Amino acid sequence: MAGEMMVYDWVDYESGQVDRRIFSDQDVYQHELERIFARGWNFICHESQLAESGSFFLNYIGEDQVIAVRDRDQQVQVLLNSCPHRGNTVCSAELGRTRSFFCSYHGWNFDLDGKLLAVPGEQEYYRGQLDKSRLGLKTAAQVESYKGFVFATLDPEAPNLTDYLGWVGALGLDLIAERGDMEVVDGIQKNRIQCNWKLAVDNLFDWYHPKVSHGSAARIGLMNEDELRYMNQMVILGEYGHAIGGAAFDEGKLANLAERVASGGDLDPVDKAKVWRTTEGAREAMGSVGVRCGGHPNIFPNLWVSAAGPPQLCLRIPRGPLATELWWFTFADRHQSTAERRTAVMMANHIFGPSGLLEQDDGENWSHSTRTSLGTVTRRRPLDFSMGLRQDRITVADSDQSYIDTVVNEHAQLWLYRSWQDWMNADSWRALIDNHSPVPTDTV
Amino acid sequence: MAGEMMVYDWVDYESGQVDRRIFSDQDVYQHELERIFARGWNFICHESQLAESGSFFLNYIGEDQVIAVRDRDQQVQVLLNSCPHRGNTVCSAELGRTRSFFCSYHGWNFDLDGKLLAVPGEQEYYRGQLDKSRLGLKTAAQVESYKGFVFATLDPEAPNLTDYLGWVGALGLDLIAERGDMEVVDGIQKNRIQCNWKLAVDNLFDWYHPKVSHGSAARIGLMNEDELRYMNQMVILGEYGHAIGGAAFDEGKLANLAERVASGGDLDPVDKAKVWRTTEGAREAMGSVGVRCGGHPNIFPNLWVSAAGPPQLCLRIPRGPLATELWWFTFADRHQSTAERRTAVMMANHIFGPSGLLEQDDGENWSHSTRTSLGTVTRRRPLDFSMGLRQDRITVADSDQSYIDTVVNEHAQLWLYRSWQDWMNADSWRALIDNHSPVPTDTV
Amino acid sequence: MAGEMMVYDWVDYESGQVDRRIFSDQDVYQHELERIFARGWNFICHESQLAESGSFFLNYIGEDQVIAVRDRDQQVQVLLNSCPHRGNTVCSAELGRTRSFFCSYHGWNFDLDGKLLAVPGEQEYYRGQLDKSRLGLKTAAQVESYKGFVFATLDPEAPNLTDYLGWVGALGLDLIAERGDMEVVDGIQKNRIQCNWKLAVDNLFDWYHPKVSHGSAARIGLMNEDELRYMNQMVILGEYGHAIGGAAFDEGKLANLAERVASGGDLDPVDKAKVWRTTEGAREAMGSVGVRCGGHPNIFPNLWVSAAGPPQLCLRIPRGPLATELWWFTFADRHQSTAERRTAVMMANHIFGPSGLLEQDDGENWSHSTRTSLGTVTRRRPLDFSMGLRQDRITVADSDQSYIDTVVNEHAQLWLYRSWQDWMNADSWRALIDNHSPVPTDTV
Amino acid sequence: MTKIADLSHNELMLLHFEVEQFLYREANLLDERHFDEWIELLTEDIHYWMPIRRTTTSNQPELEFTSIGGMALFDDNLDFLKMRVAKLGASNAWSEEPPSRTRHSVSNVRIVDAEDNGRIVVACNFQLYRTRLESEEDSWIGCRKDWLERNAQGHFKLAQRHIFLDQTTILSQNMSTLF
Amino acid sequence: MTKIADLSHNELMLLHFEVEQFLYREANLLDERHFDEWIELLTEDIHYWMPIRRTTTSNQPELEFTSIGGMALFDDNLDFLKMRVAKLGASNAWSEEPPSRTRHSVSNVRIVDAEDNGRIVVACNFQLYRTRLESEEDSWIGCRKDWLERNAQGHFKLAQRHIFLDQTTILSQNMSTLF
Amino acid sequence: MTKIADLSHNELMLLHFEVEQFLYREANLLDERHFDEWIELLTEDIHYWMPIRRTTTSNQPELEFTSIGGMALFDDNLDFLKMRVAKLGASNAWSEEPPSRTRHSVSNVRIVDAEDNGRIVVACNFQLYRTRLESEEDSWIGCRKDWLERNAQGHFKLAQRHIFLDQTTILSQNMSTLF
Ligand code: FES
Ligand code: FES
Ligand code: FES
Ligand SMILES: [Fe+3]
Ligand SMILES: [Fe+3]
Ligand SMILES: [Fe+3]
Repeated sequence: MAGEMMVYDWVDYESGQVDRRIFSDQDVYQHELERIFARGWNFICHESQLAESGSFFLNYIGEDQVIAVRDRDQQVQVLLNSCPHRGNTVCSAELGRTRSFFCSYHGWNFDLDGKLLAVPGEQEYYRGQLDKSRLGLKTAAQVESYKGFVFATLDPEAPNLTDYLGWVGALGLDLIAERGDMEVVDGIQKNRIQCNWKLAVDNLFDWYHPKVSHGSAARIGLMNEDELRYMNQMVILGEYGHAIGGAAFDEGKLANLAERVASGGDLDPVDKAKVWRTTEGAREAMGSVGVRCGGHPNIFPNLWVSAAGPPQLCLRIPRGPLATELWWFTFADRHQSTAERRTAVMMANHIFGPSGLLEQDDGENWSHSTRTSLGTVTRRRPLDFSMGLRQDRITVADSDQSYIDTVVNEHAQLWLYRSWQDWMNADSWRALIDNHSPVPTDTV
Repeated sequence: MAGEMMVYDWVDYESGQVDRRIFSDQDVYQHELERIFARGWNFICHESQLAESGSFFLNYIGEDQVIAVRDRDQQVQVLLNSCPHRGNTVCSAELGRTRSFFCSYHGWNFDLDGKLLAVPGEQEYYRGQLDKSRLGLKTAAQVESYKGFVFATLDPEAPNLTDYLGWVGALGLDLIAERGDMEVVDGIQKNRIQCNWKLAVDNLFDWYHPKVSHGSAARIGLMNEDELRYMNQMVILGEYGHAIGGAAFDEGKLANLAERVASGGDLDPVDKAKVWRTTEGAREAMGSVGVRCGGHPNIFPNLWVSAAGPPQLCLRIPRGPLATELWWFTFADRHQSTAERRTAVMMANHIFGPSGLLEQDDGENWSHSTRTSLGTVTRRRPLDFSMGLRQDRITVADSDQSYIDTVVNEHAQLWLYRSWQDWMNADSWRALIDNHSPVPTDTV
Repeated sequence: MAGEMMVYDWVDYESGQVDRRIFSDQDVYQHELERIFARGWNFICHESQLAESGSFFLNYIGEDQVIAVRDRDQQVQVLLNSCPHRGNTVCSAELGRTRSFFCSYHGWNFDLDGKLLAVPGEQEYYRGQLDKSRLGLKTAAQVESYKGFVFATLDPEAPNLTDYLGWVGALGLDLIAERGDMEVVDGIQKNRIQCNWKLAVDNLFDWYHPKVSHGSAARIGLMNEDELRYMNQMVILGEYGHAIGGAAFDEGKLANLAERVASGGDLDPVDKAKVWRTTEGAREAMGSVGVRCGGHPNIFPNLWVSAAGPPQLCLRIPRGPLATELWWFTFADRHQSTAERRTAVMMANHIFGPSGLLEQDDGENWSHSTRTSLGTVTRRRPLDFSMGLRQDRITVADSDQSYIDTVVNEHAQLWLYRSWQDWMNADSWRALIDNHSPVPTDTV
Repeated sequence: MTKIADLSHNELMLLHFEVEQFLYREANLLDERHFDEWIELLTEDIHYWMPIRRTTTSNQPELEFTSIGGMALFDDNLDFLKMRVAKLGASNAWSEEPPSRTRHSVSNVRIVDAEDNGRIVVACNFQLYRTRLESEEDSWIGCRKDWLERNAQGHFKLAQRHIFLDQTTILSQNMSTLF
Repeated sequence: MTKIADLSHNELMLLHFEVEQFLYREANLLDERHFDEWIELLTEDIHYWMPIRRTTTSNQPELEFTSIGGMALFDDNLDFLKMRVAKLGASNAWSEEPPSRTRHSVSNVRIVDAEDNGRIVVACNFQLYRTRLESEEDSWIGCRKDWLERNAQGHFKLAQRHIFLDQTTILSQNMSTLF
Repeated sequence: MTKIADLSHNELMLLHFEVEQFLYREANLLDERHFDEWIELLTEDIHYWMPIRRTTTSNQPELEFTSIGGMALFDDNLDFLKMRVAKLGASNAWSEEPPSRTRHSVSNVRIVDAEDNGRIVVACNFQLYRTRLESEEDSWIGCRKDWLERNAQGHFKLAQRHIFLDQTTILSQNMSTLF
């Protein structure tokens, strides 16, 4: 593949410029599939989606379709959805429950852990010569769950999930996990946008666009104009490209809230939604920086943790260089009252997803940005990510967590592309571990 | 083209493994068009489709559209459907009758044998300088008919049709030709499947899939469960990739049938359908092995002779690496009674074709197998063709015809891919003749 | 890109043969975008379409979308329609009037000349560090208007428009401009044809096809059979690929017409339509050859001046190697009577455009010619452009204008492809200027 | 049009309303996969036929469609239709497992004739949209001619259906649904 | 709506039925390529018009359509329509040789007005599907406004048709058919 | 079907005509972007709902649609619908600036029930075609169930709408329009 040999020098993080070709080039895309999606840890599903043994859910790792399934030992397995015989898929429903995976072509039957159970004519036709043990469904190289969030990697050399996430990725997930006994609400919204996946990821850190892109939401009273200024921003950069950007809560206000909770004073909904941050558990899990963090994490490469409103995850699945699927997973606390859950669900239904009053207006911007990168002359000029560049300092909290207190900025976006380039230039996990950019420690 | 230089080593016939990339790679496909379709003998039509001078039928050789037409001398011509002037097509109807081929762009008019007859303004505009003799429609390099089946090759260096078919290809066609005075029944079923053409060809040898793929046909009583065990299989491998696989009839039963025919005993339909095999003519044409052969031949690369039920041909026309068109040609004996023909036609209408009660269920398996071969990691694992590998012996009959008596197996499929690789690695007919795999003579 | 290194030798102008691959090859197409469209002068719009400051019209230069807009100083600006921040488009309406170009993603606002006017949070978020002067919309390297026809080039090294057009390109435009005080009639017809753009351009010089392609128009009495013989043809070849081909008016007849006009004799519509050619102004602007010229000019690469009927321009916009958009601009004299204009508009509406009684029948020929060039073997045979080759002499008029008096021919088409090859083989304007084919001076 | 002609405008309109509603209900049974109920709407001697269509020159229109008794895409009597329905109900008919999502829309309904045997001949346009799995889409468009007759209870039954698809080469992997 | 308002529900329904059947028959004549019969349905002063549509900002709706008398995709009087029909019948109109296969489907039919000159104004949605040769497909969708009037025999004639296509750039090689 | 059953054929036909015309007028208000008038057609307690559809095996049909109160693509009361309409009217709702061109076509209309509260339950198929900018096209196909009731003046109001889209993964950039 053309991409193989080249060294990518398309992200200039000194000047904050990113070459546009990375948003539409076919070779770059093939390269991303090989070096990022086939190598990294990818979000697959939440354990609550796999209630019992046999429960399954279909997802993708790049363009490889995988089945997440709870096996007989209650372990979650992640299997490539392709029969080793002629390559047919063995699961076509996007979710459900099954006793095994039966291939509709010749009837090879696979156990929930992928093992090849039965082969028609094993004696009659194969004369007992078929080594079934080598012909199970290919399983992901590693599968791990962090507080119920299931991830998988197809690369056996990948570090374990904990090392991969680091404290930043973990914090990202804690922003949902620490709210209670969380489960996925039935119903994943899925839609396809004609944009490059990176522009969708870039956007999740983007607190600059709401005021304009979502101006109509303010006009119809769904949001409050001033809310959209976002002057108190906290950015956290993590190893391998994870990052968090968005609102920061005030230490004092949280302390004060804790007191009011202790003294049993009654709270307005906005406060209520923050109470969990004042618990011991939360502080222990997330540290002093974590509890203050109200922003948007991205678990590299493509998992947005939308923790500002009702807790949701948005997975961005690449469909070629010019298309991306958005899959919305919505979470709720099992112990929440029906009324509370209903309110949260209503909000989730109306904010994001293809008909969401906010998200409606995002896709077209991304698709135009993607399309213009095909222009022969237009693409010669890089995009600009200089907002706040070299303006901000890293703070290291007593918790040893380092972060940036600032205003709306493009630090996280630039970090995303810089890390992306590290991945693209590494020909193995070894190389990536050795050569990836260190998290900045002084200024950004 | 990227493919040009490479040597293909994607079929490992020792272990029976086939690399998945050959089912979706764009360069491999371009290479197939050059080295297989533009070089081999391709089925074009049956002479009965060209009743009289001027009768024509459109078909494809790879992606080159060709016109089959009976010329004034009653010869069948195969012409590239493209005007030498600006390239326009000169025939748009898929069948019919015409006096000449008139180009709708500037009115060049071509005779039924492709000769350029008339050019508007030949004197006025071309001032008599146009050498019409060099500007006819390009004709196929060679056109030959075997018992009414018209084939053409675009490569002048190709051996003649007889040498190309060898006894195996010839036997394949005899399975229809020897049944009587055969003609095509009006109406070619055509539909497009999102699969690689080779997976469709592979499937025709596949007596392993019916029991599962077509299980519903059994359930609704269209077939008999036990029929689908296929324990008596005969496989015949031919030079250049031709092969036959499927049921074998019992020598004794045929003899017994011959006697009953002689003694004028009355026969059930199943027997009736076999009578032709007991004739002298059949035995002479097809030999002792041929008359016993009840399987599915493939004339390399893409012509399935479906001789088990009503005699049909299924041509698999490539439409890019990810799509294939299936064209069904149905045959009947001119001397058959109306009732017999009606029965055969009804059966043909209900078994195969896009709405056929059997074929309905094939396409999706093939398209899934094709799509999974695009998966970055999924495609790294080869497909398995080890059924019966090294388990069977070649028998050579007194008729000198060699065959394999066995059960359901994958010999013919593996031979298909092995021969395919020979074709892909040969840069000329000379090279192919010198280097193609010899037909196995001992074990397979 | 594969194309970069190669030297194109696909046009043999000695024998008049053109390799078919240039009509469908993806690399050739990418190369055309770089070396022809991104380098040449492209027609953008007519000044009358931009009535007042803020009036805009969207168009394309190859695959780069551009905004033509009249700025506050009444200058016509040509801007790449892509925001330098994240690449979003800043204008989505195809025509209209605006005060500025507002980016819907983050609200950067650009002045009508492309300057970046305002950036939300310039102080708050960018801390005053954003150099707005370097972040305007990219403007075309050069923009010039010839008698109201606006052209732009994206290459700063391109010669000025006058040198680019030379007398032949200028004459082409004069055939509309000199008719009066011309303006565009509201309503650009746009449709997409599945053909390579060059085949559409080739066709505009093609006076050979009407008799056949548009035979039905004659049959229904829209044209007169004999009209379609076109025996008096004049061909003019211009530097860089411009050319004119078609009818030539008789010197004497024009003189005689002039007299009748002078003596105030009344004229039939056909004569009326020629009167402008008899004026001093016309003769001065167009020279003795120009006033006689009744043919079809093409301003290289893709602007057809259709001056035979009602004055129209047809721009052929490439949409990949296999598709082209046709945009019809219709012109009228501001001082024409309503009745005269209505007649001209009716004629324009019924001759060309997707539903035009003539043009209906062109697209399919072009798309077939394009599709056949994909045939593996079909494409090996070049197309023929030998009509009149080496049969005609160049005449040089007293006005120093050189032309060819002849019958229907393919001189202009061959010149188009020959010049196209010059462009494709030049890696800079310098190289093109030094190495392009000289306009023939003796015979063709 | 013997009987039809005798109908008053209002009677004709009523008949048309009844016919349209019958066709809509029938379409709905297919979309809801109530195939057994659908079978109930057919006469014992139903003939359900879709010929093969070909691209031909305007001077050879007789070649456009294959004729009855020849090759076809559908050429079903009640037994074959019952087989198709049984198949659609079987969980191992893989082209329909998971089931297709279909939408049968009927438009331009016209009563074109009434035959002496009491059958009403109805013409309409149809669009059959099918989507499967994640994003497979098929759209089959054409016209239909249906012969309706009333049973003892006066309810309509479908006695004959001729389906004329506008496509020649079928651009779908299969035709596993009913039209 | 002068006259319309005076109609009883039942009369209105009858009129609507008659109008719908007229539009269906008319569509069918085009699909069956009975162009000469189709021409018979037009008045002498028919105006058949499809303006050019443009993408415009919501604050400049006046720019969306070109206006009558200006550039258009169809702007035909009876003579032009007869030419089109003659062309469709000519075997050398190459965009229709082999003939296109078309399907005119009309839906959402509404009687919106009755003019003092006795013309009924009918609005509807249309979908014109065309397929050609092996696998070319076009789909033209939009709405229409038709003016119907009755001739001496009381039969409807089409007096005016305004066709509003939803596409701006026409994504077809040509528009060689009638709408 | 209490009330419906009691209706004479003719009454049923009249009711059906009235219902169909209401649905056509309603569709037209959306296509003409007369959103405020459209809002007038809704009851105070309107529920406008589109569940998420999933590809499931034939033995787990209960998983095909999400249920009321759960995740959905539309789950609107009057307030939310007013917000959508306000947004469609706002010049800074970028997914609709320039405005989409939509075409709501309704077919196979069937009155399936009349509830004791006097609501009529109507089923139909729909095709919502949208085109935007130069050449973006979306086609949303499915079926709908509408609950209509009469207001004091006897005019229909839409009290409930359930929209069942045939697609599972939405192949569009957004759903910025109403169904
Ligand atoms: S492909 Fe799965 S069993 Fe053969
Ligand atoms: S292209 Fe055939 S005559 Fe010109
Ligand atoms: S993309 Fe234009 S302002 Fe950000
Ligand atoms: Fe947003
Ligand atoms: Fe099969
Ligand atoms: Fe022409």
